[in-house]
Amino acid sequence: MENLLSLWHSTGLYNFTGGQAFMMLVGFVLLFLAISKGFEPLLLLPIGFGAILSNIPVAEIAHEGGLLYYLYYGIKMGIFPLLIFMGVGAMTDFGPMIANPKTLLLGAAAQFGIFASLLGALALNIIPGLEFSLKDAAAIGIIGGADGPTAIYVASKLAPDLLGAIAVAAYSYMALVPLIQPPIMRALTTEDERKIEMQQLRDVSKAEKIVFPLMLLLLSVLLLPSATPLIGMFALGNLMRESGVVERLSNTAQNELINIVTIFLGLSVGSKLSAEAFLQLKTLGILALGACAFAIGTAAGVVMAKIMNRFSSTLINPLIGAAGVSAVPMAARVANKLGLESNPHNFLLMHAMGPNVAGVIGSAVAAGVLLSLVK
Amino acid sequence: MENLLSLWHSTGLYNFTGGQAFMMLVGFVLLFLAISKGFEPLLLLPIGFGAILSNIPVAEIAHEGGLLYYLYYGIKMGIFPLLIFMGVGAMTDFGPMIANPKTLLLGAAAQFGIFASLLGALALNIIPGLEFSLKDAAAIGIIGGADGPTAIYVASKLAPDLLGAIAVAAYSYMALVPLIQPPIMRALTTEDERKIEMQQLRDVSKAEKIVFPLMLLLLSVLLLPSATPLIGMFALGNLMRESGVVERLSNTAQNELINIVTIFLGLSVGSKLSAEAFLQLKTLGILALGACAFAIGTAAGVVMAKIMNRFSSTLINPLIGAAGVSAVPMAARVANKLGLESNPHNFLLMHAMGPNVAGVIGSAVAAGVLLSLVK
Amino acid sequence: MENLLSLWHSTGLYNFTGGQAFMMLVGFVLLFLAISKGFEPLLLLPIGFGAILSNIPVAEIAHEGGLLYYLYYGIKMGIFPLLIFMGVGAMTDFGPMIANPKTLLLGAAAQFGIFASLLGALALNIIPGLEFSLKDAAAIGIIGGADGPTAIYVASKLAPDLLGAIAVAAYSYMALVPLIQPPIMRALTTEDERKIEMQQLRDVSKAEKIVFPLMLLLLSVLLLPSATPLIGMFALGNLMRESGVVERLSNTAQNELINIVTIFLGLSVGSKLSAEAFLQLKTLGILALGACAFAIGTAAGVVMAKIMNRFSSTLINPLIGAAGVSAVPMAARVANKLGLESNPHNFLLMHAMGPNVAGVIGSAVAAGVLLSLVK
Amino acid sequence: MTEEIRSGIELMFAGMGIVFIFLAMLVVAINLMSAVLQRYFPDRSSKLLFVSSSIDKSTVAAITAAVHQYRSKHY
Amino acid sequence: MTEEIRSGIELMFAGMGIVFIFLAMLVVAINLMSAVLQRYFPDRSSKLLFVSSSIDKSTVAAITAAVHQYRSKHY
Amino acid sequence: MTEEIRSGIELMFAGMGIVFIFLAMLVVAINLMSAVLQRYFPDRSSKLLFVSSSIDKSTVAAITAAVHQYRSKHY
Ligand code: NA
Ligand code: NA
Ligand code: NA
Repeated sequence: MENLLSLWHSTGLYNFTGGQAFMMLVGFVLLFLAISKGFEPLLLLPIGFGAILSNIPVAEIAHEGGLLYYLYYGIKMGIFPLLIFMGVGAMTDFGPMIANPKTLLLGAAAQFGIFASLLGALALNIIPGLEFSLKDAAAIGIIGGADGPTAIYVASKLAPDLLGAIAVAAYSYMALVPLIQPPIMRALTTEDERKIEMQQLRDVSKAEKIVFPLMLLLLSVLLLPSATPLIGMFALGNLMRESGVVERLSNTAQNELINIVTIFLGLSVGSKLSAEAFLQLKTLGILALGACAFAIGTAAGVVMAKIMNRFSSTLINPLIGAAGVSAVPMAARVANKLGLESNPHNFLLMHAMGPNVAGVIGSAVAAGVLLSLVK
Repeated sequence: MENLLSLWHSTGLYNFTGGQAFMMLVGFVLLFLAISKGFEPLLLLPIGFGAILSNIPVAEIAHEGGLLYYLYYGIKMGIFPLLIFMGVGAMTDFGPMIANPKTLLLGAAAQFGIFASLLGALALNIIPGLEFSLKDAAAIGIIGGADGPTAIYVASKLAPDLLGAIAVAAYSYMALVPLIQPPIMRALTTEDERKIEMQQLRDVSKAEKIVFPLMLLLLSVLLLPSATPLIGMFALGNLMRESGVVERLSNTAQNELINIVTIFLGLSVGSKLSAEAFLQLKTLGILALGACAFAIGTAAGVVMAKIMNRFSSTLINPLIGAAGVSAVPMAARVANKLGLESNPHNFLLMHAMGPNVAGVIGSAVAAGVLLSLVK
Repeated sequence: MENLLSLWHSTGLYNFTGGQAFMMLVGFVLLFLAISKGFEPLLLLPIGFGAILSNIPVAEIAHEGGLLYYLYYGIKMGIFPLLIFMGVGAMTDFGPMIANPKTLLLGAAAQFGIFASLLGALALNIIPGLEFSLKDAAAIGIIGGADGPTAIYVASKLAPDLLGAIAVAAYSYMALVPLIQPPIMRALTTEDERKIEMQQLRDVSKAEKIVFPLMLLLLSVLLLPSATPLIGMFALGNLMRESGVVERLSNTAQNELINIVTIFLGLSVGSKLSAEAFLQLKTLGILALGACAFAIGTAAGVVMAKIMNRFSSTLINPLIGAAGVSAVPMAARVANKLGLESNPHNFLLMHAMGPNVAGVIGSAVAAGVLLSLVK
Repeated sequence: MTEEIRSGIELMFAGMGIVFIFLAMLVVAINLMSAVLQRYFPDRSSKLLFVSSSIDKSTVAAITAAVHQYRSKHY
Repeated sequence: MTEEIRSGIELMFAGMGIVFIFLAMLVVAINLMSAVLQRYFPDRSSKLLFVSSSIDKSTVAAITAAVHQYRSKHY
Repeated sequence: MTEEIRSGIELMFAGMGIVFIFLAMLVVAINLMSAVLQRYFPDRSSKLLFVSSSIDKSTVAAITAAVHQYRSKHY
C-alpha cells in the first residue's frame, strides 16, 4: 500500500506542473512543424524532443546526472556550434561569391536586421514587465543573422537563459523564409527591376577557392579577433573542402561529425526550453523581434541592391539582395523563384548564392562585434 | 645493473597477481566466445579486450590517467547506454507490433524473469558469504530483460561494482538464447499448439509508425517518469527513423554513432572486470541467476500466450511468447525455427517480432520501476 | 568615439605581438606544405590551422573558454593518440610480416635512431642556452620512431611544452622520407645488394592473423606493461579487422572515428604551437635532432639487413631495412622504388611492408621503455 | 521470512503490475491510434513494397551505368 | 532617451560600420586575389564540369559492371 | 662526461636491448604460432584472392544493374 502510494507519488501525472505540461506541448508543436511542415527538421526535431525530455517531471533529464545536462556542456563550452560551423564551411561553395564579389555588400546590408532588432529589444523595455539587458538585446538581435550556429554561439555566451527561445525563433523563421520574404521583396521592387537579367558568372579557379578561406581568416584576425572562433572554424571547413588533399576529413566534417553534433546540439538546445525560462513575456518579445529582424534584414538587402544599381552600370537584380540574410539556401531559392515569376528565363539561383553565403560571413562578423563590444 | 633490476621490477611477469592473470584469462575466453563462437561479438569483443587491458599489471589503464578510466565516465553519466538505445530505436521497426498490439502482453509477461531473479538474489542471501543488497538484486534481475543497454544503464546506477559481471552475463545469455529457449518452449507447448498458424499481419501506415514513439513516450511520462531516459532516447531514435525528414541523422544514429559508442561502451564495461569485483562468490550467483532469469522469462512468455488463447478466438502460437524476453532478433528467430519444425509452412518470424520489440519496451519499463522504487 | 577607440583596441592589428605574427606565419607555412607539397596533409593541415587559431591575439582560442583548450584535453588524457592508434591497427595488414618474421629485427634496429637522438639531445646541453632534461631528450628521440600518434602520446606525457615542435618535426620528416632516405640507402649498399631478389611471400592464414595481435599484446603485457596502452589499442584495432566478426566496428574505427579524432588531434597539437614554447633555440635543436633520428634509424635498418645476410642463406635486400623506421607506407614505397631502379623486375613493396609495420611495433616498444625508465 | 525478502516480493508485485498496466494501456492506446489514423489518414504506403517492376533489365543496366558515370564525373 | 538606448544606437552604428568595412575590404581583397591568381595561376579546372562525355553508353554499362564485380571480389 | 649523458647511454643500451629482445621473442612466437596453426588449422583463405572469375561480363552487367535497381526500390 505504502509502495503503491509512493508509486503514485512518483508518476508524472501526480508531479506535473502546468509549466511543464505547456512546455511539453511546445515540444510537440515543434515536432509537428518539423515533421509535417518540414520546418528545418534536422534541428527542430531534436530541439522539440529535447524540450519534451527536459520538461518531464521527476526524471530531471536536464539536471545533474541526466543526459541533457552533460550534453549541454558542448554548447556551454562553444564546442557544438563551432563544429557545426566547420561542417557548414565544408559544405559551402564560395565560387559564386568570388566570381561577383560586390554581392558581399548585399550580405553586409542584410545584417541591419540584427542591429535594428537589438535596438527594438531595448525599446521594448518601456513595456512594463519586460526587461532586456544589453546582452539580452544583442543575443536577440543575432536571430536576424538567419544563421543557426552563430545565433546559438552568441546566445550561449551573452544570454544562456534565452538560448532556447532564440534558437527556436532562429530556426523557425529560417523555415518561414519562403513566407516572410516574398511580400517584402515585391513591395520594394518594381516589375522591371525583378526582370533584370544578370550576366553569367565567370569560372572561379581552384587556387582562388583555396586562398579565399585563408584570406577571410586573416582579415578577421587583423580586424576583429572576437569573430575568429566562428570565422576560423568556418574557414577551416572550407579549406578542407577546397584544398582537395584531406577529402576524408572534409567528408567526415560534412557528414557523420555534423550529424552527431546536430543531434547533441538539438537536444541540448531543447534542454533550455524550461518553463521558467520560456513562459515569460520575454519570449513573446523575442518571437516578435525575431520576425522583425528577418523582415528588416530582407528589406535592407533589397534596398542595398537598388542603391548599388544607382552607382554601377552592370545591374544587380534587387531580388538577390534578400538572399543576403543568409538562411542558406532557402533565401537564394526564394530570390530565384520570384525572379522566374517575373521572367521565366531568368535563373537567379547562382547569382543569389553569392549574397547568401556572404550573409553567413556578415552575421559572423556582426557576432564578433557583439561579443567584443557588449559586456 | 640498477637499471636492469628496475626494468625487471617493471615487467608484467614480476608484478602479476593471480587475480589479474585469471581476469585476463576471462578476457581471452570472452574474445574466444566472440570470435570463434559468434557470441554477440559487437559487444563481447570490446568487453573482453577491455577486461584484458584493465588487468594489465603496472599499466593501470583503468585508473586515473588511463584511457579506460576516462571512457568509463560515459557509462557513469549514463551517456553511452542511452546513445546506444537511441541507435537501437532508429533500427527498430514497430510495424509488426502495431499490427497486432495484443502481443505487447507477451512482452509484459516475459519480464517476470526480472522480478523472479531479483527475488532469487535476495533468497541466495541465506548462503553464507553471499550478500546481495536490494540494489544488487535489482541490478541482477535486469539481466532477465535480455537487453544490453538497459542492463548496463540500470547496473551503472544501482550496483556499479557488479556492472562487469552483469553485462557479461546479459550478453552471453543473449548469445545463448538459441540454446536456452528451445527446451523450455517445447516442454510448455503441445505439438498442436506449435502448429498454430497466425493470420497475416495488416499493413501499418506511415502515420501510425510516426505517432507510436510519441505515444510511447507520453505514456511513460505520465505513468513512469523514471523510465523516460531509456524510453525517451529509444523513442527519439525511432521517431528519427519513421518521420523520414531527418534521414541523415537516423543513418548516423544507427551506424557511425552507435559503432563509436559501442567500442567505447565495451571497453568501459571491460574495465569493470577487475579481480576484486569479479572473483567473488557473487559472480557465480549472478551467472546462475541470469540463466534463471532468461529461462523464467521465456516460460512466462509462453504461458501468457496460452492463457491469452483461452480468452480469445484468434489464436496466438505460444512459441512467439518466448520472443517476449526481447534479445532482438534472436528470440524471434528461435520462435520461427521451432514453428517451422512443427509446420514447414508456418513462418512465425514477423509475428514474433511484435513481442520481441515489446520486450524491449517491457524491460525499459521494468528498469524504470526498479530505478524509482529501489533506493 | 570611446566605442571606436575600444574597437581599435580590440583589433588584432593593435594587439599583435611579434611572436604571434611569427607563429601564424609558421601555421601558414605548414598549410602550404600540406596543400601544395602534399606533406602529410591529414595532420599538417589541421596542425597548421590550429597554430594560426591559437596565436590570434585577443581571441584566446587556446585558453580556458576557447575551443582548442577543451580539445586539448583529448591529448592530455592520452585519448586521441590511442584512438588513432586503434584506427591504424584496423588499417594494418600484418600478413607480410607474419610471412617473414625475421624482418621484425629490421624494425628493431631502426629504433636506434630514437636512442641516438636522445643521446644527441643530452649532448647538445653543452651549447649555452640549450637545456634539455632527460624527459625532453626522450620526447625528442621518439621523433625517430617515425610514427605520429606514438610521438604525440610520449611527448604529451614527458614534455608537453615541446609537443608542438615534436609533432611538427615528426610529421614533416615523415613527409620528407622520400628525400631523406634514398641517399643514405644508396651510400650504405652496393649495386649488387640492391639487386637482390627476395623469394615470394607465403600466404598467411586467417587464424594466424587473428592470433597475432593477441600474441603481441600478451608479450607486451609480460615484458613491458608501460607499452600496453599503445600496443593494446593497436592490437584491438587489428583484432577488430582480422576477426571478421565486427566489421562495422572495424570500418568505423578506420574511417569516421579516426577522421574525427584526426581533426581534433591536429587542432590540439596546433594549439601547442605558441610563441613562448616554439620560438626558442630548443626548437631548432628538435628539428636538427629529428632529422638525425630519421637518418640514423634508416642507416641502422640497412646495416642490420646486411648483418643478417652474413648469417643467413636466404638473403634480404638491405633496402627494405630502411623501411624499419615505419613511416608507413612511404618508407616501404621508397625501398620499392630504389629496388626497381637497380632491377626493374624486383618488386620489394610487399617485402618492405614487413619491416615497415614491425617499425610501428618497435617504436611503441621503445615508447614503453622511455615511459617506464624516464622519470 | 526476512524483511528484505518481503520487500522483494512487494517489488515483484508492484513491478509486474506496472509492467502489465503500462503495456496494457499501450495496447489500448495503439488500438485507439490505429482506429483514428486509419480513418482520417488512410495511407498505406508500405503496400508499395510489393509492387514489382517490369522494366526491361537491360534498359535498367544502361540507365544505371549512365547514372554512375554521370555521378562520378559531375559530383 | 535612456542611456541604454543611446548605447544601443552607438552599437548599431559601430556594428553596421564594421560589418560594411569588413565586407568591403573583403571585396577589395577578393578582387586583388583574383587578379593575381588569374594572372599567375590561370587554371580553370571548373570548366571541366561542362565537358560532356561521348562514350557509348553500353560500353560504359559493361565497364561499370565489371568494375563493380571486380571490387566486390577483390577488395 | 656528465651524469646525464651517462644515464642517457644506459638508457640507450637498456632501450635497444629491450626493443631487440621484444621483437626477437616476437619472431620466435610468430614462428611457433605459424607452425602450430598451419598444422592444426591449415586454411589458406587468402588464396581465394587470386581466383579470377570467368563469368561473361555482359551477364554481370545485367545482374549488377538488377541488384542496384532492386536495392534502390526495396531497401
Ligand atoms: Na546572416
Ligand atoms: Na526485454
Ligand atoms: Na617506428
